[in-house]
Amino acid sequence: MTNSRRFWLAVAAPLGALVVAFIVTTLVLLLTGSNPFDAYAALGGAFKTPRIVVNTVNTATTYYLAAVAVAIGFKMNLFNIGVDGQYRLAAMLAAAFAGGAFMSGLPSVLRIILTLAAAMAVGAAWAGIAAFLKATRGVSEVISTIMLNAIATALIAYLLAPGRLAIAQGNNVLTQPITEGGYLPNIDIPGSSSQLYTLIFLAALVGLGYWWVLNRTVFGFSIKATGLSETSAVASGISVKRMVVSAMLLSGAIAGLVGMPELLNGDTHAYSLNFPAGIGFTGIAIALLGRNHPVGMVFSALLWSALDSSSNSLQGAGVPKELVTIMQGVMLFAVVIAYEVVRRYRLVLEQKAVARTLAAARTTGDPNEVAAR
Amino acid sequence: MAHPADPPPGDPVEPPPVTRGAGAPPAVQLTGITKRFPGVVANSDITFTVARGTVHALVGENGAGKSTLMKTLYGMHRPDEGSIEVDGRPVTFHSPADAIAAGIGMVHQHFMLADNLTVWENIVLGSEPVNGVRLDSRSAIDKIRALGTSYGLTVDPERLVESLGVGERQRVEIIKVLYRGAKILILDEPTAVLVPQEVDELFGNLRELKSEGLTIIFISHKLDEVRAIADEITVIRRGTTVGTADPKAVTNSQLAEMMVGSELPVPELRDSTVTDRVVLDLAGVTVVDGDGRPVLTDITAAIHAGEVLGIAGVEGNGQAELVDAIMGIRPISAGRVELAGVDVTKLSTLRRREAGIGFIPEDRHRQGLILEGTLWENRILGHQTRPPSARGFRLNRSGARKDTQRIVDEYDVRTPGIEVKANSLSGGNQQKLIVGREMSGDPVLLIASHPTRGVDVGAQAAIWEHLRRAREAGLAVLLISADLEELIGMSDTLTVILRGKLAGSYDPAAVTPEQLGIAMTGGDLGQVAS
Amino acid sequence: GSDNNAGSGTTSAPTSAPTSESPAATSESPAATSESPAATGSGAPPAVEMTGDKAAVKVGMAYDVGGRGDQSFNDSAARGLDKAKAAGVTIVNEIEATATDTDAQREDRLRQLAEGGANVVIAVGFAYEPALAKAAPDYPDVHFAIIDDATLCDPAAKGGPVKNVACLTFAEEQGSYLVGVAAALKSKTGKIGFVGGVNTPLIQKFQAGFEAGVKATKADDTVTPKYITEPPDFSGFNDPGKGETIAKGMYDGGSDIVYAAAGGSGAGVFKAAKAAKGWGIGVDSDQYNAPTLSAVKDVILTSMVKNVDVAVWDDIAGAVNGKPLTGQHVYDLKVGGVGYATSGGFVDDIVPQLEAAKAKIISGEIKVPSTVG
Amino acid sequence: MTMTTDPEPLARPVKKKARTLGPLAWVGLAALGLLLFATVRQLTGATNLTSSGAIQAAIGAAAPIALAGLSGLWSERSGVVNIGIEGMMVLGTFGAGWAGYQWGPWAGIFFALVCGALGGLLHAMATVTFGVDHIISGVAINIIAPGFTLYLAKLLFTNAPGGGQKQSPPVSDVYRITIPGLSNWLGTIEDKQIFFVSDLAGILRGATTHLSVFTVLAVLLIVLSGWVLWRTRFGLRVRSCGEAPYAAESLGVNVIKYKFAAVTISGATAGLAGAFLVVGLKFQDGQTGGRGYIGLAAMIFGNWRPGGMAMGAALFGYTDGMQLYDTGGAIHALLLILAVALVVVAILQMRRGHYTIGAVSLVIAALSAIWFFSTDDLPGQLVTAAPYAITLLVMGLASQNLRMPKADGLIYRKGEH
Ligand SMILES: Nc1ncnc2c1ncn2[C@@H]1O[C@H](COP(=O)(O)OP(=O)(O)OP(=O)(O)O)[C@@H](O)[C@H]1O
Ligand SMILES: Nc1ncnc2c1ncn2[C@@H]1O[C@H](COP(=O)(O)OP(=O)(O)OP(=O)(O)O)[C@@H](O)[C@H]1O
Ligand SMILES: [Mg+2]
Ligand SMILES: [Mg+2]
Repeated sequence: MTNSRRFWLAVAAPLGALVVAFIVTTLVLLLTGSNPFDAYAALGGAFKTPRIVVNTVNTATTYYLAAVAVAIGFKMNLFNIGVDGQYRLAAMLAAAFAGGAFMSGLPSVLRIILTLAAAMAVGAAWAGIAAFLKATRGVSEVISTIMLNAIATALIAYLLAPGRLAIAQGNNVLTQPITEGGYLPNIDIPGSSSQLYTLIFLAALVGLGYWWVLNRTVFGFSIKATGLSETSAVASGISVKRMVVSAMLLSGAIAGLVGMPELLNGDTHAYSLNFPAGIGFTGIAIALLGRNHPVGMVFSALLWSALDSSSNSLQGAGVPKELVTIMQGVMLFAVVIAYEVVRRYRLVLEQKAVARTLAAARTTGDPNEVAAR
Repeated sequence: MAHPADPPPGDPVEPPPVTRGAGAPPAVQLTGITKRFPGVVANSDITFTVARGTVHALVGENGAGKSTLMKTLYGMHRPDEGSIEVDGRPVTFHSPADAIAAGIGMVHQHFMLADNLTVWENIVLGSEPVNGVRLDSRSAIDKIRALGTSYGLTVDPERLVESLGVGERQRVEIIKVLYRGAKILILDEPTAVLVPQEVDELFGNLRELKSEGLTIIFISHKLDEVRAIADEITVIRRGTTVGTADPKAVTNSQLAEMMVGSELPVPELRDSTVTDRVVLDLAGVTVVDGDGRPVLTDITAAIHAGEVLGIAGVEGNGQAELVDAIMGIRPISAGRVELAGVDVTKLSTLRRREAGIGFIPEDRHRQGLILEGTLWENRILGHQTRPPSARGFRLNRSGARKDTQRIVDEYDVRTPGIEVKANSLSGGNQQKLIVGREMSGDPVLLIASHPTRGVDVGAQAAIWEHLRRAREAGLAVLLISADLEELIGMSDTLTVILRGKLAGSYDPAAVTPEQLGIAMTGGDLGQVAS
Repeated sequence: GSDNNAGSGTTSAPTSAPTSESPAATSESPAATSESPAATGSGAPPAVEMTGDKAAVKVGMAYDVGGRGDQSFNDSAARGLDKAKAAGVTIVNEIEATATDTDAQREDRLRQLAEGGANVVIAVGFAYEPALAKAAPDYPDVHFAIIDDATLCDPAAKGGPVKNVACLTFAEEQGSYLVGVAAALKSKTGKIGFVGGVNTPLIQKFQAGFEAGVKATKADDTVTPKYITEPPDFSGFNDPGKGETIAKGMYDGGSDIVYAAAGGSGAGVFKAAKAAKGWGIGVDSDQYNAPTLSAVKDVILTSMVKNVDVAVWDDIAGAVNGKPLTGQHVYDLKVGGVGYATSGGFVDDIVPQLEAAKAKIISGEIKVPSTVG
Repeated sequence: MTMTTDPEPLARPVKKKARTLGPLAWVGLAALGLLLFATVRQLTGATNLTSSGAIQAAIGAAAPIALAGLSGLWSERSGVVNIGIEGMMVLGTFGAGWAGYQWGPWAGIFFALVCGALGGLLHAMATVTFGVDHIISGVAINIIAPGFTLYLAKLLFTNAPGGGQKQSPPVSDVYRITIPGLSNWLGTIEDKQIFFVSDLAGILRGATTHLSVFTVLAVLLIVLSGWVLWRTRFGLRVRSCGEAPYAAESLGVNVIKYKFAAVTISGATAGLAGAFLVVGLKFQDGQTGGRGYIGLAAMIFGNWRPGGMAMGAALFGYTDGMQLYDTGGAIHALLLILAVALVVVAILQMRRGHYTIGAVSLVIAALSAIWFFSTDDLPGQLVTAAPYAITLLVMGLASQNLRMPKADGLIYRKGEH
């Protein structure tokens, strides 16, 4: 195959996906009686506003972290549905910890690092329960993490009460807000009332680390190998149990970071009833949409949060907000289907290529050699 | 060892005269079949004729395209070009269902069984007997038992397939075909996993089937077998037919010539290189299964540097457990494993591999490869912590790629390149890759479990040669094989494993395959014991 | 849901003309809708008339999670908006929230409304507090209002109260106190139940007032409180099935009256009440007249009415009349912001006691607790 | 989706110990269990441990979960992982609400079936026809279904009499069975609070009073599914698609056809699960509240078998139903039961030589005992977690030798083998 064709095949899938999604969405819009042009105008118009672009990027930061947390599990066939509970519990306890009086004495950098570390520790610990149960008792992590999500909710509800780890403020309850120096500054963006979250760099670091670990380290290789063939992995000296535990802990630790941008870069600097929930499940969708690939997930996270941020504008154009979620679901379908179609087309191409070289093959009498070129 | 020319023992029936051309149309007529896979032309313009009521052997080196051709005949995929005729009628198969309807049955090279279903469920699947809507398990089981007794293919229909040994699975596969009353049988390397007695049984059955007018297409890399059972032989090479041969006239070496253009390899060792340095020392090794029943009892054995210890045994007598115990894949309940004087009983599989154990597993798909991985990723497998695959905790991808290329060249792995996925290689070529991998990083002990199973003569020669060289260089080898000639030829010492115990050792120079076969099945022949 | 207006229409009836109140009368209640604000609560100032230039006022509304159709305060707010619309005020836009919302997304919602041409922006729910705190100052000539939160109008707040924000809060505990009195008077077993939708401080206010009302009336009556879910699991407001199970448990346990402060789950409570031949008490609007509950209306003893619609109306009217509300406005019994419904006539016989209690609360003689415990 | 849940993957497949107890043994076990509950009930006075009302609540809570689990069973037995049960349930709730309020509960149930089946069909098309990753498709369905139904709800219910933007008009209930004489008689016994006898009466009464025919239907459906999957040609072929699709293909089984059938049935069953929440009440946006996931968990809990799945659903349903229904200290009393049960587990495990597990159980037993005796009730927030915590605990202590269908979750491509 020529390089240009390679390139086109590479971009065909995403492009095709967008086209399909566009068509389906348009159909849905028409069916639901809202005017597609207004809708797309609103959609496009939204991103003329710098504020909305910034919000999109900020939300994407959170989503990306959640996606990576999920992807680590997927890479070895572990389905960590528990990212949701892990990040909420982590954010809540880390917030309470960071809001503690003793903190204000410490230097700012240390406070941030301690907070992040606490969050990762909590996330890892909560995921660790599932890991432990799987490694020692063979309990499916799908069940345990579903259960642990609910348990985390109850635990948070119990702890997030005045007299325990929270204070009341009007109709809200929140952990003791983090004081000056305990949270992070943001980056001013000209023309935007919202600022860019500094933890975006952490997310990039996590992404880079994820890619590097998976593709460049023995540990990452072992994870991928276990995911592809557990029996072969065992025969080649990879301890599956250890892999399960470490992958799950890692996933949980990253999950612990999910709430940090909102906590350390957001406005409230506390975990309250208003703290965004359900991002763990969004993370699953985004990881899948980005095919667990470090770069792919960057795009899927951006796409997802762009749709989220445009929700307000779309409602402005009279499009009911549930259409946004429908679009996201359709997008998910469209992308994977487009990829499958391209995959099949590529096979056909390869076979054609072989056929063409057949003549040459006859002369040398070795198709394998020819095909090798 | 048995001379190639001798007809194998227990062969009273004279094959009936082959009905060629005259009047009766051939049972199978493949014309100009071409089948391409991404990166490979598996069959190009193959023409292949099988007369009714004959056993027709199909031979060729690994990757020659035998399985592909048969899958085409069985309707598992459509040929890109060419036509199929059955009993003179042109047919197009859209699925195996069509082929089955046309009276064709196939036993695949790799088992096609559902582990978690019972034997009878596996057999009746697709043509189940029912009364009303309910499965009629009774009649199914009875029919299977009947088939079993009439063809000597005994296996308990009510057991779960996952609890069967390879030999039994093979039988289930054959019963599957017979159950459907196929008139044309395709057997893709059915004997690769059988011991001589089982092979003789099988051949007995085949002759019986033939005498009932069935047509059999038989694929094997064991040329003696081929010449013993076949009425006609077709040789294919690199996807095309190079000619047919008369088994009466042709010799093994001539066949080999046609297949690979090289001499027929003979498994034999040169003068002994056995030293007195013990490399592997097993003392009272005992392994129990999930229910606490012993599957390996008090195994005591030693392998010296430069020595090949051959273990003969009927499938499922503890070979797998022994290997697992040495590799540290499953815990041992008693005993000690020492490698080069170091007690490794407590060490993990990884540590043992690092200490110099190479491992050629019996089931390459299950334990040897990541089928979804590229060749170079498969090269790393088992060596992930060692150069050239790793630098400390980091992978050395370029190093791995380079070394993979070396293996592909040295071991003549037929592949479009090292970036292709392992599952697009033919069985034999996958095996060569594994052997190459396990030989690299100079191990002190090699556990070779059926190293040449399903491997063509050319590759066999290569693999044996590599074993010899390594042995001369002081490698200790534990050789487990169902191919008794290989076992006898390649071992310095021979022991038989029976029901999890080592049942006496034999002198490879003196023992014959038949005697060994008897010993393996529990018969007593103390006289040849050394 | 325009015919939902029926709710607030009747709330006033008992106070304005208690004796004349009868089931017959309520059946025409929809007719009363149009002047309903005027009729709210005795002691309430006559409903603000719109005298100014209606065309000059453009309203934008940001709902809380649940939005229109939540059978709770979002719906109630929507009623207020619909009335204003009926009165000729322009509605620029209405935007709903989602569970995964971040403060940034809520803020964006408010900004979009302001930038979309609204000069009156109403934020429904305390969740908007941080968002509003950031957004409001940037739009000095837009008038904002927030329901259920007072922090922004707290003079003690750093930087003082935000000038262009009105905080409209409700004394849910006072209304709940009254229905508590009614429950105690009507209960034969002396056992009374409270079903909260989701365990948040806001719903706890209902519980606190209700318990106080019961205890004050019959000291040895007992109230069994129970919540369906814990935040952030808000399904407790939409799970009539669980509502029914809980209520059934209470009735089987001897309770004969259950107060359902559980949004959509209330339907399940009333179903259980009907099955157990007990009473249920509705919430937020006069649920006796809620079309969705017509099948069980005859077991709805009364409802604790929270006139969010009145607050919304007042806010818009104020703007129309050129004197927009600012600072905190507590909608309590005194101003008829909360109250009890008499539709169905089931409490007619105890209206005097209820009115007495009401008077005491208004006079300050009774202090109703707003927190549990 | 996780591919192996076997703690030691390489263990040579050994014939599983025949854990099939005879009917008598089961009765014996049940009696012992009841004895334990009766004792604790006596000690703590937490009547709801065995009261008829609690049992009814438990049944009500368990039924939809069991149906969701059954949905998972059908699809995963054919080799298609179905994480989209939740979404298909949502579709079911809508169908039930829409048809239910107009033409009665049975019409609702039928349309729930249809809507669910459509969801299943979509899943089948994506996973089987297009070879999409099963989890992706399931997740996508979980995202689309609520949005779609909510949209339709606004369209169809807002102006329907008694409807709203997020809920349908009420749907009447199906017939409820009460065996008159028996029920009352058992009732009188139950009220007597006689040790063991009243407990037994309570349970029996719970199961024979106000019992929805829909529940009966659900139970029958589970039994029927088991029979179809393990005793009929259709079932064998479905299972073969989940275990070894290429083997099935090589025997001429039309794998795609059977996968489609099974996944569609799975969707229909999920739809029924949704209908269960609607019948007698109404469609309400967000009504399913994660029951689909719990159903999936119950199915895995039951090792991909109907019986085990039903047990898992029952366990969860009992604790959840009671947690909701109870206003006394039943959940608190459950701590004591837990402690005793754990001690028994510990003894059994130790006798089998698993000392660590035994020790762990003992520790947890001690903790829950301490917790029980040092408090006289549990904070409400934690009570809501009881069903989840107990399920998790049981999973952890029951030795798990899960065996999912071998080709479950693997993408099947015709002729590519
Ligand atoms: N987080 C990241 N940040 C920056 N660049 C990245 C990141 N992840 C991937 N890349 C770039 O994208 C390329 C493709 O990523 P990928 O993980 O596929 O590497 P790869 O070399 O293809 O590994 P493999 O062969 O295992 O797929 C990488 O080679 C790397 O250059
Ligand atoms: N599904 C497939 N996709 C791509 N290539 C394939 C596929 N199946 C077979 N091949 C290629 O086709 C060629 C013939 O394979 P085939 O299995 O027919 O060889 P064979 O004669 O059966 O070899 P062996 O004796 O080892 O079984 C090989 O080069 C193999 O790599
Ligand atoms: Mg890559
Ligand atoms: Mg082959």
